[in-house]
Amino acid sequence: MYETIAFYLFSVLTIGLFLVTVLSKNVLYAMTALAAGMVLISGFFFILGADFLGVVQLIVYVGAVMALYSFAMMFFDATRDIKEKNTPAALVFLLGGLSALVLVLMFAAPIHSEAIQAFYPVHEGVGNAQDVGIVLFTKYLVPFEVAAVMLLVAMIAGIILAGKKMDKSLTEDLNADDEIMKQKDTK
Amino acid sequence: MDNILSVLVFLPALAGLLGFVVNKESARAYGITVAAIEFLLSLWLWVSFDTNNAGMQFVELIPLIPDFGVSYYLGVDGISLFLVVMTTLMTLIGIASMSITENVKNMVVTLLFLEMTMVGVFVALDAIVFYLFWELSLVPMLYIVGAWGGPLRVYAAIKFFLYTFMGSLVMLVGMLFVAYIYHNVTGVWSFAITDWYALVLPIDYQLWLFAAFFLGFAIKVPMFPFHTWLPYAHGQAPTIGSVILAAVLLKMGTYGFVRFSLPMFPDASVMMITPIAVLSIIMVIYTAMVAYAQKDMKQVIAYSSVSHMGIIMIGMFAMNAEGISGSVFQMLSHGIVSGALFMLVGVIYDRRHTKLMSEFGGLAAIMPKYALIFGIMLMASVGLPLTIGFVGEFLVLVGFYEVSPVMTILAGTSIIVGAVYMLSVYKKSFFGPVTKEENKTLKDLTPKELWSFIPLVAIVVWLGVYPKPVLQPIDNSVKAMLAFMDEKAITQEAKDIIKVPHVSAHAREVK
Amino acid sequence: MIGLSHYLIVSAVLFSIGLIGVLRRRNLLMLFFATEVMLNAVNIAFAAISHFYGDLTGQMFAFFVIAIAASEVAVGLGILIVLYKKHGSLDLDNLASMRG
Amino acid sequence: MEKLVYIALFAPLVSSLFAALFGMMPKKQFVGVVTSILLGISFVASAILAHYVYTTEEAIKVTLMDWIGAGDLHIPFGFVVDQVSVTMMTVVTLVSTVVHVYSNGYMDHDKSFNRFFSYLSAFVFSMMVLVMSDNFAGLFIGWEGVGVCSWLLIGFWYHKPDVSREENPSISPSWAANEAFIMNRIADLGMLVGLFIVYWNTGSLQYDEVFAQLPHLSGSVLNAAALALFIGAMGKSAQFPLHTWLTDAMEGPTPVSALIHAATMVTAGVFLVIRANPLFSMTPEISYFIAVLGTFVAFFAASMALVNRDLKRIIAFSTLSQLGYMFAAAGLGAYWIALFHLAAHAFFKALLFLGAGNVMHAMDDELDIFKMGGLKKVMKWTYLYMGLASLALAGIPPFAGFFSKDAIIETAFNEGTYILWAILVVTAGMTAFYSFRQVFLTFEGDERYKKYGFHPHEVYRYVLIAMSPLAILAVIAGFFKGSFEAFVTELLPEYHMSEHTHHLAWLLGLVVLAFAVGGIVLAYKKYAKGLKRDEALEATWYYKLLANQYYIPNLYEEFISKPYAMISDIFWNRVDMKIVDATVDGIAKFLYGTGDGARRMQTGNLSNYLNWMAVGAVLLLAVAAISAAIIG
Repeated sequence: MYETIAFYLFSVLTIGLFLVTVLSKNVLYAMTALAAGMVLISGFFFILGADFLGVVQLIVYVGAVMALYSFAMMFFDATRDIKEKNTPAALVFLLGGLSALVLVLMFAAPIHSEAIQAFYPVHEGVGNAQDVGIVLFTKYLVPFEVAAVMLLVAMIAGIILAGKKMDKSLTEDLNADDEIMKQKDTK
Repeated sequence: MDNILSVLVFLPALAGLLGFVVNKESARAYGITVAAIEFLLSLWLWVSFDTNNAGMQFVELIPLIPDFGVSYYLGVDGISLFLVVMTTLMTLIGIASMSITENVKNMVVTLLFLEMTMVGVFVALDAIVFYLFWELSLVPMLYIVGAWGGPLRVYAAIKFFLYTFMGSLVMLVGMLFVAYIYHNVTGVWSFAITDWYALVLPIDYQLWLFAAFFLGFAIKVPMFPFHTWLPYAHGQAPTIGSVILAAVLLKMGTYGFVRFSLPMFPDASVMMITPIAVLSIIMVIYTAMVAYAQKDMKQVIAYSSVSHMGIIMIGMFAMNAEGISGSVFQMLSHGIVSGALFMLVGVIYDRRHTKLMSEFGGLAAIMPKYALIFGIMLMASVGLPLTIGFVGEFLVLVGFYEVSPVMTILAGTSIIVGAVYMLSVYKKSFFGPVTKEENKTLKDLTPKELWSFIPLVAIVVWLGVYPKPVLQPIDNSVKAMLAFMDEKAITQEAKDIIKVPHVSAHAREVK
Repeated sequence: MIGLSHYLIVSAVLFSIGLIGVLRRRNLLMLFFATEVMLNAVNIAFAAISHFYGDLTGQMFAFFVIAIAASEVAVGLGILIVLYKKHGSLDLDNLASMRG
Repeated sequence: MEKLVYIALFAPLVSSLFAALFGMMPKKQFVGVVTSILLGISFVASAILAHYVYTTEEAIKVTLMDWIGAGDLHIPFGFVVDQVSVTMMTVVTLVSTVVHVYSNGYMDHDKSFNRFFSYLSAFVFSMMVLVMSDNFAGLFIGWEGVGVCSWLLIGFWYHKPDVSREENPSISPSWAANEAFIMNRIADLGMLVGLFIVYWNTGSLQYDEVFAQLPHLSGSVLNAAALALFIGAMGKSAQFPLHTWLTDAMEGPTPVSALIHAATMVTAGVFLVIRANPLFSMTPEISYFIAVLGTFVAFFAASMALVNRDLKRIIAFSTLSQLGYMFAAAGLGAYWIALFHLAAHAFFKALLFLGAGNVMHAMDDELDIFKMGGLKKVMKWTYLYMGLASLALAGIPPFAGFFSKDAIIETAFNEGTYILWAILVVTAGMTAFYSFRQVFLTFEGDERYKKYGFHPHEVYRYVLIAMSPLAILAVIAGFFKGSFEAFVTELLPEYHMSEHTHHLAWLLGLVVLAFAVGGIVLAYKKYAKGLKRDEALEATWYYKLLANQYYIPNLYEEFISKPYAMISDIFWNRVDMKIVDATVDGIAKFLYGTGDGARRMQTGNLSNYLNWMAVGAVLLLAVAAISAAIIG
């Protein structure tokens, strides 16, 4: 019963928040709504018994990713409304609606194959974190390591890309410093 | 020398790689040397070939991708042996008679690489290896036409490449499907052609697969109406390119029919006799007439190639030993004769830089040796008895007569229409008074040219008078193939049409 | 009772919202947000399937999706900054150097 | 004896190769001498073999080696020397030897002297293969071989340019050569088909095996085989409608005409019918057709000869006509008579041609008999030879032609085919007329040649001596009719006149003789005193029809050659370039055009790409959903 209520609540909230994210003109609003949506999604995970996943969702998305976005936004002028020439709404909503329709139809259809076997079944009486850990460090060890390497590479890439010419201001006239230096030299 | 076939395949390629470090002046000599060694090796192959054994010999089998049954699998039988020998011979003669002066080194390297792919196609017994060599052979030819060709060379080269490539892609799909069926039936993957032979397929599968393979092979042959790339390729290619193209590359298509289509799809082949025979007859008559309308000497020879390939095709579908042996023999004969004819056209092109027949006339008086050799090759081309051209053509027609007398008569008109265009070429170019001033001072064949032709003339006469050393091994393998096809055929119609020859006393002794 | 389909439908709806964002927005940052929405939608589906079939594979996939999303953000934001330095805007309409 | 067989066969080949060694050099007299000697050796060997076969009455069979072996087909190079082939061998080598010696004189001033002998000997070799082979395939080797040699020799003076048909009916030597080759090829296809029928129904191409199988075959198969083989024979023996090449072949040097286009090659068709007599005697319909066609050609060719002005062409027409006689005999079942006429004809026709060669030589290659006349003063021996040959041709006793031709006409009567008989009798009269018209116009009457500035002279003495064996045989060959019959009917079916015919034989002979003498007398009256041209006659339609060979060459040109060239051109320019190739290019252009159109999607705007991607994804999703719905 609680699960049902929680599900509907989370559903309505996430859909609303994400709609705000997608439709809002203000970056700050969008980002805030996104972060809130992410938190609520971790709620789904908790309902589904994927405790560890929910925690990871909170830490990584709400903690790390959102922090990254907010730092990045400092580079840009985030307070202003975004002026953009949006794609015609009719096309957008047609495509989005269609995909939603098709997907919903597909997912709502009864599932025929009863014989789906669990490769890595959930163990009764064992915590989700433990379960996940066992599978992750046995069967998925190699992908896990690869993912680790990927994250490392991504980190380095992010630093290098963002760090280029960090010493120069993004907003001021780039030549201004040179002017100042020249003036200093002449003195 | 257990792995002589590997040596034969890879020697030219390795030598070709080494050829890059040879300096420009000696590139030609280097090429001739390598080609000569290769030719001697192929002769050695022939000598050590057991002519009484109809099966595969010199087999080499190394698994490459065991999980998918792909292996490095080579072997020759009577059918492929002589195609290999002809390939090495024509390459040797082609390089020796080459008149190209620019980028000789690149040309030699390209030719050696091409030789590898051609030999590879004829000795491969694994479909994937076969397909690799088959496609690889396009690259050097593309380069030869595109780099040394005439003014329209890029168009011609691309047309040649895309057209044949498209066909072979369909063939690849067919191959993969055969492998898939094989896996379904036996539970193991295999791309070995000899394994595939054992597969008995239902009729509808056979028909579809036959069609897939047909497209790949027919474009290569080239069968009407897929032939239009050929005149362009020949028209633009340098002499050496035309020689190899006509002598060897076209044979890959017909060889494919013998190696794949007939033994793998006997019922489909029998069902397709009439359509293919009709196409072949159109090829024979129509292209012969087109050849007659040409003004350019080389185009006549190019179209005549198509016409003669029609004879080869029709013999293949005679479904008896006479026809198929004749057809395989005709492949050799056409290789030698058309190669020689293209070389002959090249000779006059080198001197006058034109191939238009209206520019010539009366050459017989000025260049008697040239006229003599051209005449011999012409007679071989129109199938005069005691030349190489007759044996194959005669056997093909004999063979097909059993299938359909009417169509044989139609196909037999090739001896008439062939004579018409060939004699008209000869009359326009060699007979009559010398009308053009610049023709009066033309030089007859140089010793270099003469010595490239003499072996060909010798072969033309030798195999015309005494074809047995070549024909007998071919015949043995063909008989074995027919016996096997007959056993495998599932429809009664096919069993009736495929004619297993009586085992001759000689063959019985061997068994 | 909430079944698998419910979750999948929510996931589908969220995914479509993300898609609408991707289609509609021209600002690169907003595009990133929209992709995040789509990724999260998929994660819900994974987790739900994992739950209802009692198999952990779905959760594993969700982990890797999160890992990829994280790296994407790291690299993507780096690129955004470089772009902004170069063009002074993040509007897609200004980026047409790939015009064929 | 085997050695002799090989000597007879290969001496001409050696001779040809020897001459070929010097083929590109200036004239070497010894080439002519050596080839003549080698041919002589071949003749001697043939003669010894003939004697051997005559005395022992057994055939010699030798097998040289295997030729083609594939499937169940095995063809060896096998040769048989029996009564028929030895007759042919002797005739061929004898005439060849004479022609070789003759050519030494005739080709004296030709710069391609050596080449000529090479071709000529190669021809003899091919002819020997043709007659000696013991199987149909070997016959076909020779058959095509003589065709090629004939092509080479007709086109021997290949440097002459093409001229219009009005100027020279043969257009040019090279044109005539090609015509001959192609026409023969048409017939050869029939021949090949004949071989195929024989092979698939009897399983062999060896004469003896095939003939042994014949009684087991059905009538339709036999008819088809006989017809197909006869089509082959029609080409080589220039029977209607494949006859036009023979007169055009007169473009070749005259010794060639004598050897190939009179004595030997053109009789190959008759030889084939004789050789395959077991087959033809089992197919009465085809045989009757052969006889009718032969009779028709005999008359048809003779009619064209009546008005022709060209020395060699007249003889060529008479050859055609005589070939018709031979076919008539063979078709009526009198194979040995056909063979006898073949041999006799070879002698006197070769002699006639060689005589014509002498005249040409004397008249600087002028062939128009209207420009000759009165040559008997300067060319006594030639006149004698040609006169003898013409008497033999006209069938005047006791010359060879009388015995052979009379027997044929008698056969026609004996078989009850009175229409054929009547035509043949009339033709005999025409033959006598045109032969002597030619002789009288050439040798008798006023010396018209002086007006044209010719200085005729007799040929070398040795040439005349070389011709003498032919002259002697033309006179006496007929006397051997009895022993010849006994000799060849060892192998060939005997043919006897019925009692009734036997009684009437003298009367029939008289009728023929009357016609022949009548023809000669008419010719003498009209032409012996000199040429009086009858303008009114020459303007009539039938005269023109005959002079233009019934316009058949023109018909062939208009309805075969020209349409062929035109269709070829259409096939190339319209069909191949505009349809077949254009389709291929069209596909390529379509793909290129699609690519060009699709390029507009590449706006460079990422947002647009995303839209397209979404469209694609939605489409794929829809497809997946629909297919799942259908399958699931």
